[in-house]
Amino acid sequence: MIPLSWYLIFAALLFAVGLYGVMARRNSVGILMGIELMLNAVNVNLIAFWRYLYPDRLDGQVFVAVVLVAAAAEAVVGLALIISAYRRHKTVVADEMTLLKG
Amino acid sequence: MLDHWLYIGLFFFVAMLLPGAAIFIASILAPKKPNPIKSSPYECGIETVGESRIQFKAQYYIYALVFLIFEVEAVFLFPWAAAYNQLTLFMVVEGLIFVLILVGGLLYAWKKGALEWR
Amino acid sequence: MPNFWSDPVGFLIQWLTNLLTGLGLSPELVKFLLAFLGAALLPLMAMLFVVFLIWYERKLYARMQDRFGPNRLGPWGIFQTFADMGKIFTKEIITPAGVDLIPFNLAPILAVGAVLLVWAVMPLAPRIVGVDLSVGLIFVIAAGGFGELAIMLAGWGSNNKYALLGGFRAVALLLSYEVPMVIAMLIPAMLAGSLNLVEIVASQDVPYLLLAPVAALIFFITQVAESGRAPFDLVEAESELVAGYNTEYSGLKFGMFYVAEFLHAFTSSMLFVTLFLGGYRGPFANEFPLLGLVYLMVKTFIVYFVTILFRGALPRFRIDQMLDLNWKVLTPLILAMVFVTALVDKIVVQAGGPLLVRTIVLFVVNMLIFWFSSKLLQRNVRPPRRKVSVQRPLATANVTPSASQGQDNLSA
Amino acid sequence: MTPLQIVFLIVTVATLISAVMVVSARRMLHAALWLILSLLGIAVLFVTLETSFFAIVQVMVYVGAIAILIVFAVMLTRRDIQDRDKVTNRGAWAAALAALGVAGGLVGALTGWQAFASIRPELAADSAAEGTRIAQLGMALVSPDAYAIPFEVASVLLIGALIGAIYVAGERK
Repeated sequence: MIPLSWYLIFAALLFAVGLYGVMARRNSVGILMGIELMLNAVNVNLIAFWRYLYPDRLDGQVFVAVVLVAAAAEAVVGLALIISAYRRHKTVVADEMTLLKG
Repeated sequence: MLDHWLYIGLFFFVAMLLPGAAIFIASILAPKKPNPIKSSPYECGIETVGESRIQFKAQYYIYALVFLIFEVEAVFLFPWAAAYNQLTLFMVVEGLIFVLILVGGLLYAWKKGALEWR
Repeated sequence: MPNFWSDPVGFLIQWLTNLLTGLGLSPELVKFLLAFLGAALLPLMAMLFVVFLIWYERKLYARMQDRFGPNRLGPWGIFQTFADMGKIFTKEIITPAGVDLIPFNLAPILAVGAVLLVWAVMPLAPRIVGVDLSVGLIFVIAAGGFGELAIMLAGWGSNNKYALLGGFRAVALLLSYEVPMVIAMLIPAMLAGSLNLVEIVASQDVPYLLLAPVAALIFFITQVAESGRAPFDLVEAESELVAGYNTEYSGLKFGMFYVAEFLHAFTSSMLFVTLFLGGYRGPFANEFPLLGLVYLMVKTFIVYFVTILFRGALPRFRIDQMLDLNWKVLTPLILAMVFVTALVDKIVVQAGGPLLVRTIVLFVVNMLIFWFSSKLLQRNVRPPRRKVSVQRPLATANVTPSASQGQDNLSA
Repeated sequence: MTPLQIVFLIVTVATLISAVMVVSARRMLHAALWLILSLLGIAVLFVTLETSFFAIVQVMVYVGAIAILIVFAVMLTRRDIQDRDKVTNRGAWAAALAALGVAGGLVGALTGWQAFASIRPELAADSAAEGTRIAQLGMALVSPDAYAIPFEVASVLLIGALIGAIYVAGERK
């Protein structure tokens, strides 16, 4: 049987990889992919906690479903923003979107 | 339950293996005589112009977006459907309100012209 | 030991287990081997079945076009497909310059694999099912996602404008039609109160075609569209897009897309039968599962026949028409059906109506909605094109050519 | 080692490798394909956690929809930096350090926790059947004394995302 720790360590590593992607990627679509990885790490944790610690309660599952909605909303709006920004500035590099700097 | 998934995993493996093996056998049987003209990208018989991986309009993205929203909605509705026989009328209505809110989104997209093919 | 006639698969499993453990293998290993055997047999049979399907469809399609179809090899040309197989296996597989190798080679495999996966959860007969998965219904949807992925990989990997354009269109189309398909699947799940395909079949004392005819119709249309057949074969509209996403594929790699298309059409007919026509159910099917298999096949072939009639009778839609049909007709209609079915069924059940009353009420309500929506459609449909009142003069040889007369003719 | 543990290790290693490829692949489309692979790996992990519903949902939503959306977005915004430029920005080293710090910190903090090494309990008899569990979830989502409010809020969030995205991405004349 797999102990809970394996899942938690895996999720922590996946989260770290996603975090690296978010911080280091230049392409904003790549940043979004990093965020997806992080959200998935969270989901693995939530399901693992549900299964190991509170198997008779539904909170964990509902939480995962809500994270799913958040991930979907984030992807939809984030990518729409990137496409819109690309159409105006012809770039998807996050560092080059300097609209707020003036 | 893990037995079920063992079966599905093996099934997935075989389902990928069968066409893969067929293609592998064919690639052994088939002749191989490549030449530059033959392996140039097809463009109605004339020479290839420009880069092949061209760019697309945003309309495709909008369809995918509406699809994604409805897919996530369906994910919530499937457990609701599975529990349908045990639900009271009030709970059924609550699930339908969930749908109704999203119908509003569909109507918005419609009115905004986002569903037109341009 | 189970009886062969009442539980053939159980009988075979028991027999093989006894045989293999008799040979001194450990029970775990035997279980694994049997699972592998089952997992290998079902897709293998499905693949071989395609050989027959291609012949059947070509023959039928030819009859609709007043031709004979394949008629040389063997009786009624039944071995034609084997000859074609022999040909396609020895065709050169061209890999064009600049392809993205992994997506390009993965796509045909994934296309077939995605369709085959559906067979893993399909109840073929009582007690004959690949795996009795509790989420079989959404497993089918998830497997369909791999098919879309395959098309996208093919379009991207090919390094060809037409392939990429075709792949994009195809994916946009498949995604769009997946919306009403998924929502139509909700209705059988709701009526059965389960996501398990086996339970959905088992609960169909009345075929759900009678309880939800509109949903069945919509599901049928979306399935035809998902399998990319005419009239929805924009996926490879050869008049516009050369051949769509599989332009650059040759030899057996193209053949795999071909196989995937035929298998998908058949599999989706089977899914339709499972969800709406009671699957394997029929008289004495429960006592003799093999009879159930026969019922399933007969029903599936009837539905498949109808899809071929569709293919033979209707011209291809334009892409804007297809997307309009999906987003402006099918999706609102199926959402309305979910509403009405959920509410009416709950009210009737809470009022204590028996199955017969439920069936009649739901059927009548469905028909009313269908009638109402068709009236609505007729009102909003584009008016028929105005006829040109004056007949155009035909070009005749004896008319003296003069500039003014020519202009008169044109303006008339 | 039980077979399940071996499967777990193979899948996690594959998932992590593809996750690393997601953040380091030069071409965005390849990154998207690696993302699909790692999402599939997570679906397998959900299977090992005995929730086929969420495994399937993972494939359906992430692979079938979000990944395809990302691929569409990649294709709509290409021509840009895919092949020629650097993949990472100037702060990549700092980012790598931060990521390592987070991973180390999380694992370090978790090892001190008493439930860290807990063993999986058996499921209660009534919820052992997956079908019942899904029905319970569906019931809880709409029953007023459970999660009815989050359920409706989720739909409001979805419609908000839909309207916002259409407004932002729609082509203006």
